[in-house]
Amino acid sequence: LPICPSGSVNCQVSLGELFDRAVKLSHYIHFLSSEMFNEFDERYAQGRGFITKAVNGCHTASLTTPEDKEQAQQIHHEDLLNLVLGVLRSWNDPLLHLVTEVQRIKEAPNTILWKAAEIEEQNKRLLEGMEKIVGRVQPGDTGNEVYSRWSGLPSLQLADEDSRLFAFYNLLHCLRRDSHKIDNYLKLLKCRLIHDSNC
Amino acid sequence: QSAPGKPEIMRCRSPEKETFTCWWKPGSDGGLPTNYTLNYYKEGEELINECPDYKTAGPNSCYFNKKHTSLWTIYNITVKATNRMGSSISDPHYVDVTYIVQPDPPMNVIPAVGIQDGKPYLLVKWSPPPLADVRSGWLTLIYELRLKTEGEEWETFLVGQQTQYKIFSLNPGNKYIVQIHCKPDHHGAWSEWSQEKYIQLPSDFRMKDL
Amino acid sequence: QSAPGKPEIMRCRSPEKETFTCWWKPGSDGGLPTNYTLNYYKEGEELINECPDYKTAGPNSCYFNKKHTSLWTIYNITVKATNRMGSSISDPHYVDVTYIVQPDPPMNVIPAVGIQDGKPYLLVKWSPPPLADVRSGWLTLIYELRLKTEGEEWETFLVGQQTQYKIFSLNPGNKYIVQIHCKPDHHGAWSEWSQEKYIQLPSDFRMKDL
Repeated sequence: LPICPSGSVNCQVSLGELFDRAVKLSHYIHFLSSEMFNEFDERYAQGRGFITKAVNGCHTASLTTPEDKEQAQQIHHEDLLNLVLGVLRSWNDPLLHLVTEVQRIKEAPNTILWKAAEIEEQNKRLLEGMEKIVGRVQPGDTGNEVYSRWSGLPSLQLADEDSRLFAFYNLLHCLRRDSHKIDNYLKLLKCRLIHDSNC
Repeated sequence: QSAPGKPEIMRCRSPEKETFTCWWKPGSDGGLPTNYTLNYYKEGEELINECPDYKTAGPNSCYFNKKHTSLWTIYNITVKATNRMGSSISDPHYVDVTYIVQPDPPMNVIPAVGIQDGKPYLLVKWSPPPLADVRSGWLTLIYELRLKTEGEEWETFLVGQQTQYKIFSLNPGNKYIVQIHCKPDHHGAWSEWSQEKYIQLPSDFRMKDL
Repeated sequence: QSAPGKPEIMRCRSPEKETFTCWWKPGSDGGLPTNYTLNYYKEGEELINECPDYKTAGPNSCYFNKKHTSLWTIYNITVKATNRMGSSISDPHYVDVTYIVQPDPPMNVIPAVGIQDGKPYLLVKWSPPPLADVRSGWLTLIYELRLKTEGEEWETFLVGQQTQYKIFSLNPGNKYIVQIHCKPDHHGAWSEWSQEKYIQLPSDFRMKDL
């Protein structure tokens, strides 16, 4: 059991433990997102050439995130933490709708339905953890609630099946990409802040 | 008749890092009908909350479902006993959910006999308990295997993350008992041992026996 | 004599998630001197770029150094073959560097014999491939270890992120061969296996042997 100094009021989870748990959770969320994308791709996207159309970007493209090691290492850790928060917040709404809309896909397998619900839940849990970490690293700074609005719900409900399936494909492709970014940035931040860049 | 004695929070456990339960032992009831309330607050918060569910986990318990379970904070939990003559409060019990994970036992334990370089060995296979996804590393489990012949001492093997294990240097003709248990790789407690499984090693080994 | 045949982009690989290389296979050259240009554009960009470096990775290749390598963005790559009679363009090849990482094999693999509770075990240690920046956390590698005695089947152990591993279930007196390979924690391909390393287990174990 965590040893809280007797009489101490504020016995708390250390920053190192918070990062350990956040990284384990971001790893799990990306693992699920990848599996969900692969399953959807195999079952619904074969031969439809969706990848060629998926290049028009994700709803989080407005959040300028580092795209190589040098950029990721040059950005200040507080800015990177806030970026991670921004990307996570940007996914709250689409994940909520994904859980309901996925059930309307023809013969959507349980494995996809379960993953959509699990990711939505774990994403909220990771957001809670990141707010705790940011609160610890930047006490007092309420931080600007940066996030990117999602307006993709109508496209998930289109009558034309091909367009609707492409909308799902693009959303899952973006979820796989963004959850990988978050996982990568958190592993970087953990090494930098907890292990002095010597993981 | 008197005020109730001090209750004691005995144990809290999470089976899969997603929910948890705490149990307490009542003190003396002072000869009067006594009721118990569990209160908790989270690290850095002023708000005092009451137990969300006294029923699910049976008497003298409080069950925290997913919505009430946070991985990011330490819970400060107390139990208060109250009767007509007064009340008394337990010592605070601190809970960090990651530290109280005790998984359910492994399943489908299957021992089989094999032969390598002419020597017999026991190959035991099993599967993890059916709980949060272990494949992805969200909950990494390590295993221990124990083995003995009837009436002997157990011999224990630390297996690591594998879900199978080979045991050499066995005595042909013996009947062995095998059990496995598991634990999260960092914090938490060993599960109960799995059901006992028996395997009889043939007395003399010729290839055709297998 | 005729226009060249269609070239084909065969493979793209990044050894450390910081640079990458693509290779193509020329089509027929139509009996004339033919030259090749690789063009690409990145997702969301109109600008068509040419291969920054045709030399570094040898013939029929294009090497993208750190400055020209971005993650989490799709490269649309084509190769054009041109000779006096005309030209022909390959099918487009879509690449996100995140998914083409194949590290070099691990290094300094050192097996050693140890004893714990009177039981022999093999402790294998290694280091990550030098190009991979695991220290900063930019790249996280997982490892697999395989082990066998001469003439037997390999037995593989998923090790996770550590760079050492203990193996208990062993046959005293045997000579074992050990190899390790690695892969990024999520996407990409396993490296080649490391060089074979040999270790002889003493046949009977007494404390003084070690």
